[in-house]
Amino acid sequence: MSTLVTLPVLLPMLGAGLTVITSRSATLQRLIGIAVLIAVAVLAAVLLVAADRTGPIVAEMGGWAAPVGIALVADRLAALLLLVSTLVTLAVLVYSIDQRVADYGRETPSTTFHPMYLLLCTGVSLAYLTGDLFTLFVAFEIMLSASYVLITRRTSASRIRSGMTYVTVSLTSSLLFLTMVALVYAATGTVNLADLAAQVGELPDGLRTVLALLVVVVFGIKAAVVPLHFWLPDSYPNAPSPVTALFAGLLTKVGLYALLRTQTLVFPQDGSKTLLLWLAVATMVVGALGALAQNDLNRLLSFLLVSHIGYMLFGIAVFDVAGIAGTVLYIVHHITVQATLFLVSGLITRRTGTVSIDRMGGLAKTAPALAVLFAVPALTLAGIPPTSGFVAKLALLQAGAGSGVATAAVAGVVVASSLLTLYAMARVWVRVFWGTPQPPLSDPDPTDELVVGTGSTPRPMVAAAGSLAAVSVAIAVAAGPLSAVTGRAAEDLLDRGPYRTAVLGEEAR
Amino acid sequence: MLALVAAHLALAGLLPLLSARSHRAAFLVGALLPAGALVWGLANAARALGDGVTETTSWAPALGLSFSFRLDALGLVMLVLVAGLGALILAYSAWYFGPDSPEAARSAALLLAFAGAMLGLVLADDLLTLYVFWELTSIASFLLVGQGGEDRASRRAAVQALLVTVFGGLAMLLGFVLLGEAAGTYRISELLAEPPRGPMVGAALVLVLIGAFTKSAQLPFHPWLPAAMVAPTPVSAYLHAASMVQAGVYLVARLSPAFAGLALWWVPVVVAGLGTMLVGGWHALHETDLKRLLAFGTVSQLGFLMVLFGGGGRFGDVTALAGMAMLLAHGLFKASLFLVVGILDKRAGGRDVRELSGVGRALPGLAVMSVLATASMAGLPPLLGFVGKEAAFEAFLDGGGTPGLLIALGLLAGSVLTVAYSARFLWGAFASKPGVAAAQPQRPEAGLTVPAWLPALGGLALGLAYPLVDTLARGYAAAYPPTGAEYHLALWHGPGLPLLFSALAVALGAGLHRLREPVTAMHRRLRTPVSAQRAYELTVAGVERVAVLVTGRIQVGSLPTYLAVILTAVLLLPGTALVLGTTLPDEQVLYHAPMQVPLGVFVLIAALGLVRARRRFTAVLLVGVIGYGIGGLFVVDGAPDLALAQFLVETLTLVVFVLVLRRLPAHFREARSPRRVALPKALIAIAGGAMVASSAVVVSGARQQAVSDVSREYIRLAPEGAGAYNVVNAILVDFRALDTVGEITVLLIAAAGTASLVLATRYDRHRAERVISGSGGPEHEEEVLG
Amino acid sequence: MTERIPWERWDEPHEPWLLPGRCPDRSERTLLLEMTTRVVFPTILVFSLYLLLVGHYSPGGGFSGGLVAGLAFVLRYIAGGRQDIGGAVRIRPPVVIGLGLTIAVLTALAPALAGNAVLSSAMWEVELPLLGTLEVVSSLLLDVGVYLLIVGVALDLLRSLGAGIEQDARAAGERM
Amino acid sequence: MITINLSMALVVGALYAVGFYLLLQRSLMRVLLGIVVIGHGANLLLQLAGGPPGRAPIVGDAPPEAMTDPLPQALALTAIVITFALTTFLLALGYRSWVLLGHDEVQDDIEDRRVARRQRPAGAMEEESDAEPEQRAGADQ
Repeated sequence: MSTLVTLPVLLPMLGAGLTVITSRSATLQRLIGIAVLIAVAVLAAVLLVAADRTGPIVAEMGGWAAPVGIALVADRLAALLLLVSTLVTLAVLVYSIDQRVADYGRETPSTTFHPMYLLLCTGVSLAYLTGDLFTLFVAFEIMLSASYVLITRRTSASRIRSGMTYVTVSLTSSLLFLTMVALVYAATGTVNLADLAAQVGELPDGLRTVLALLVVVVFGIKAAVVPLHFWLPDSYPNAPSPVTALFAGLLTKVGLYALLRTQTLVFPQDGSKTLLLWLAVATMVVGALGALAQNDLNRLLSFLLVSHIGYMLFGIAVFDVAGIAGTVLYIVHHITVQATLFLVSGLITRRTGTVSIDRMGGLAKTAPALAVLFAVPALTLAGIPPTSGFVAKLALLQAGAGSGVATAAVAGVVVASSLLTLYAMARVWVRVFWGTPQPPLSDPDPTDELVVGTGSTPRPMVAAAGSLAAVSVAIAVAAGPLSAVTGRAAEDLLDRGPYRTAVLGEEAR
Repeated sequence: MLALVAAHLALAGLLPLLSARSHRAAFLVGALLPAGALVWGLANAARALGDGVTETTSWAPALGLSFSFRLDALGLVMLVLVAGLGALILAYSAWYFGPDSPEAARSAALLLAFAGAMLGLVLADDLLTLYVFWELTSIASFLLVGQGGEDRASRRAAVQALLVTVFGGLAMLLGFVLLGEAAGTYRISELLAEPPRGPMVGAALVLVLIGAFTKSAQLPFHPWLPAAMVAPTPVSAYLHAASMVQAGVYLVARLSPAFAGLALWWVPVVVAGLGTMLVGGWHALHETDLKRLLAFGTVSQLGFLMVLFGGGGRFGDVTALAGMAMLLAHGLFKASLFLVVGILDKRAGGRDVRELSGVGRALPGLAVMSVLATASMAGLPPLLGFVGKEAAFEAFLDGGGTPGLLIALGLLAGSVLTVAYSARFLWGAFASKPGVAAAQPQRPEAGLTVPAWLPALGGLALGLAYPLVDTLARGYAAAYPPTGAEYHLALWHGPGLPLLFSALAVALGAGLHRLREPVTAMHRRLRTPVSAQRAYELTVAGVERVAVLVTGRIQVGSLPTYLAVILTAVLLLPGTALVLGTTLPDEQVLYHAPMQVPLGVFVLIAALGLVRARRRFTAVLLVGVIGYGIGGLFVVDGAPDLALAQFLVETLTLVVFVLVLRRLPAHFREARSPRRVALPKALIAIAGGAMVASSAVVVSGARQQAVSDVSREYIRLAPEGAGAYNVVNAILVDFRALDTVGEITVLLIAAAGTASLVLATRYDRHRAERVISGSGGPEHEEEVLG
Repeated sequence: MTERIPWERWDEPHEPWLLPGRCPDRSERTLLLEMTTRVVFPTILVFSLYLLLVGHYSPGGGFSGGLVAGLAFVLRYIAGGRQDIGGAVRIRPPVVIGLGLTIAVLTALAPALAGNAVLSSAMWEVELPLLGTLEVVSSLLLDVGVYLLIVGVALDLLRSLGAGIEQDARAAGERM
Repeated sequence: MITINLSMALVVGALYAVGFYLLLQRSLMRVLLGIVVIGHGANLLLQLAGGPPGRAPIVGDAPPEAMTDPLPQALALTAIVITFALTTFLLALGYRSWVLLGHDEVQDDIEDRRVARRQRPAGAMEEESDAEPEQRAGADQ
């Protein structure tokens, strides 16, 4: 069983190595990519079931018990997020393969895309599974550096700026991360998370707060928490839509995951609760207002992404079982829906030849399938019942309502920004799907040469996006078992006992 | 009951397939389901009036989410309206929409889906279940009002309806959650049995009322309803007259038994209700569009219903009896009147009061039916409307004290307006007007007239069969404190104040209609500066403006600013904690090894030189010097492996830099930044450096031993465990080999990324035309391949 | 790679190993550097292998070894230009990188097949004539993967930042 | 016990300060050098986190108690390589920017500037800003 924990990391890595070697064969690359991700998805499902039954499953790398060796830990949280993330990466991979085939035919290989894609998945898996602070750093670097390549692939003059913003900000946060690791090691003499849980508790309060806040800033940048979010709306929208979908779905969530993991396992004290609440409010409001100010469809979606990060932060700030469970449920829902929206946005811009919603119109008439495909995730994101967005938002609202006046007030902000989300979505609907149909802009958008209207929507791409929307629907249908699992995951996180025992053995209790 | 609701939604999903062949068939097939629901409801009427029919399907128990339904007296009345009128209106639609109307296909599916959602809403016995269907009706309304979204008025109306009702819905959701958390349950029947109390409950109730008010178009949220009249008439008849807009009233009716004793609950309801009744009635007096006239009439009537259901706890169960009668009566007459307007619109060439003339003579049947429905609206015996109105006056006049009297007077004023606009409707639709050409209407098909006749006759039949209504209403009113004397709904209670009020209302209303022209002229002069519609528009525009202002201010698009914000965050959060919460260790060491000092100075000088360097090459060289200096420090520290790697990597870095610098200009070209920009940058940088340095010192003071426990283990285990004497290497390839594997992965990525960036350049000059959707051109790929 | 050579001529030089095959521009070349490079190159490679093998006992390892080998190729590039690298390594750099990663990951996974923990290592003692007992650790294979990958990266960087930029410059009509 | 001495703390602090300063410049090359310098500082800090200088951690060469902490060295080594890899990539990005734009400065985001320039909403939900007065009056009812 413990070997299985390592495979979600090593299989994509092996796949990446093989796709580099086979870079001349488009078919082989695609086969390897899809096969690896299917395998990882199956593994993740197995791990989730096993972790839910028997508690965290630990793989001691090299056979060395932690803290000497690196432990990979699949607990409920990690396995759940791994499963959802892999489903999303799989769908996005299929989508981008379809897009490639539609654009250039079946035979053209995409040399760097597949290895980078698989390595991004490696990084994400490793970040979820690792029980070691430094390995988390390495995982972030794998994930981020792969994302740098994906976001700057074939950048044009107008897009290179956004690549620079993204890379530079991410590198800065990586260096702050490294600094944080150094300071943590200097203070405690260990980088194992389970070990740190005990060691950090023995530090003086002031010092612990310094480290905890540094962690909030470091992961806050990755998670795009206001005011550390500026880079996101300036960079994500300028990548090709599958890449944006992947980033928007996964990368910020990995940052949130790291924040959640460290806040619960290493810094479970109450000190940062008020701060996190304020950050959550700022993130929700600034993101939602930002979305209303945009005319560019992808930027609008990016700002909404920022806004919804605030929701998840809110659950962490509440910091009880209901709050954490709500955050986990929201992450699961949001990974799926945000990726779907960007894929659909890719289909829309492909059809219309522009990203500006002012220049679109009448798609409900000319492309009814696209209208349905947009409406489902849009309503889901706005949290309209009975979608997964509603279920997850409800969980957060309940957590807020049950935890005092301050959090209940922030729950009001959640509701308000939910309305703004719906407003933004309604606006997209009105501008893009209603009104008079516009012919696709065949000459490239002057501001943006990556968007060329083809007037077509290839069926395989629609199917890939649709399957992801179906995952989103499935989350709503399975809300019962899912919310039970997230509840148990939250109990584990706050208890810390099962995790520490699993990693360090019985004496850790 | 979930099956019934789900069947509606599922069939709605399938209807487009049928509509593609025949719209009429789609509507008629769709009508079967609500009809079935009606039959089911009537078959279970006895049980509903007894213990109620319940059903629960669990969804997410951890969140208290379930689909719980309960059919009781109130639910039954709503079911009759929702399902019965739903079936009629769907059948009517089959003839209303032309054979090639683009709206028909959409409307058939959406109307049926809406009927399903509405059914779920009125049967829900769970706050969350209710909310689920509540929002679904809002979405259905958005799509039905907007239709294809081709003309601007419908787009605006649809968005306004959506925003206003969802705003209320979300507030209500928060209210529900607060209520549910306070009570420990979301089941309505359990809440009613044991109402929660507490400060949170107060806030919750206010939020719930916002939801009810927006949905039922109460002051000041009402303008969305008249605006929504751009929708096709069957849609208006169903959603915006007979069912959806009653949802808010229904919610108040549902929860009143538990909370109506609280002033926080009944006062806002009664005040908003009375205000709405008067304002709506007043506006209805001046409308020239018959549909908008009816819409304002609906607004007014909804206000009336609010008063009746909200006052129950304070004024006793007679208000509830009146409310039930009026709820039923309103649904019936309003649906009928809307359908009449639809017929006029389609067959008599319009619905403008100023253009219609002589229709009554041409279509006497329609006129008779309209008189029947309007009489119920105006509260004339022997119709159901009269029964309800009598009970309403009785409820507030008998034992209500001064507040009751005031309310009753308010209701009287509202009733006067109601009579007046009822008269205006009849006059406007059917009268022959001097100077206007008589309309030449076509004879409407039975498919259009029968669905309109049925509810009108229903009002008459139920008025005559008032004991039946009384039984139904009692089933609901039993939840309230009984008033002194037992009261039954009836057509004749003998002379008394209520009868006087009814008579006054009719007389004054008729008079007001006669004076319509001076009154309208006065209305024009009286136009108030505050208008709810203007307020809505200003709010939306204000939000947009704030959005643009805020976003423009903070999302400045400048990378240095973003980085400065990040660094400032580091200074503000951990930095403040460092300054306030920690102390430097008492004993300090200046240096551990003498060689550290010269090497440190060497590095410092290079670093300072770097800041001032204007030539790229110099800067790169200085960075190299720093790197070698640090390598030297590693040697001094006793880390030969690290030092070796540092020297080698530094060399390779230099090589790589030089390779690129070959083509870049020799000097940094950026202009020297002005002092006001440069100074803050320098300050942030220095503060950041100081913070890192001091936290390093502080942190190291907390450390207990020089070599950590883990590292002792490494040293102990390396020789026999990993077969290595170089402990660092053992850690790299054995103990923590995973890090190493990860790190070479990063190298791979960097190499691939570099190749992808640099080797792609030559294709930028002759931009390939075939760049589609940015997945990378094939020529580029081959280049990267090597 | 090369055709079979008659046994009696195997000691004759048959590859121009001291000079690159093509001389683009005489003025750009420094003979002394080229000569030195050519002499030193194999030595550095051997040294890098030494670093790779010796990592378990003293400073070194796959990293340092790979970097040293990479620097050797850098030296050749500086001395002889891009054609020279092509002469020394016939396999595409990305493939070298991919092989390195694949070897490393397979080494990591191999123990799992035997039922051991992933990335765990085994040790064998090998008797070698002359050198005595040598402890061979399976993690050396991981180091080999690292070594290969780093050499590949160095070669790839020379291909992109070195030759690639040169080509750009030539296309733009610049002299470098 | 004190593991990081003042002079080394000063060096680390200075490296961070210089790095941060360069990071805040507009030329991508300077930003990159800033990142490299901060990277140097971070690696030095990581190594210093292991404790005061000692003998190299090679079993047999020195008694275990005189050795320096090997773990931070391993971590720092990994970090050095990662920093190198990312430096190379950013350098290539700067080069490409120079090829495409003729400079390697980080420009402001065009779309952000566009939003900032907009004084009022470009037409709220639905062309509201240009609604005719008559229509508004009609809606006022």
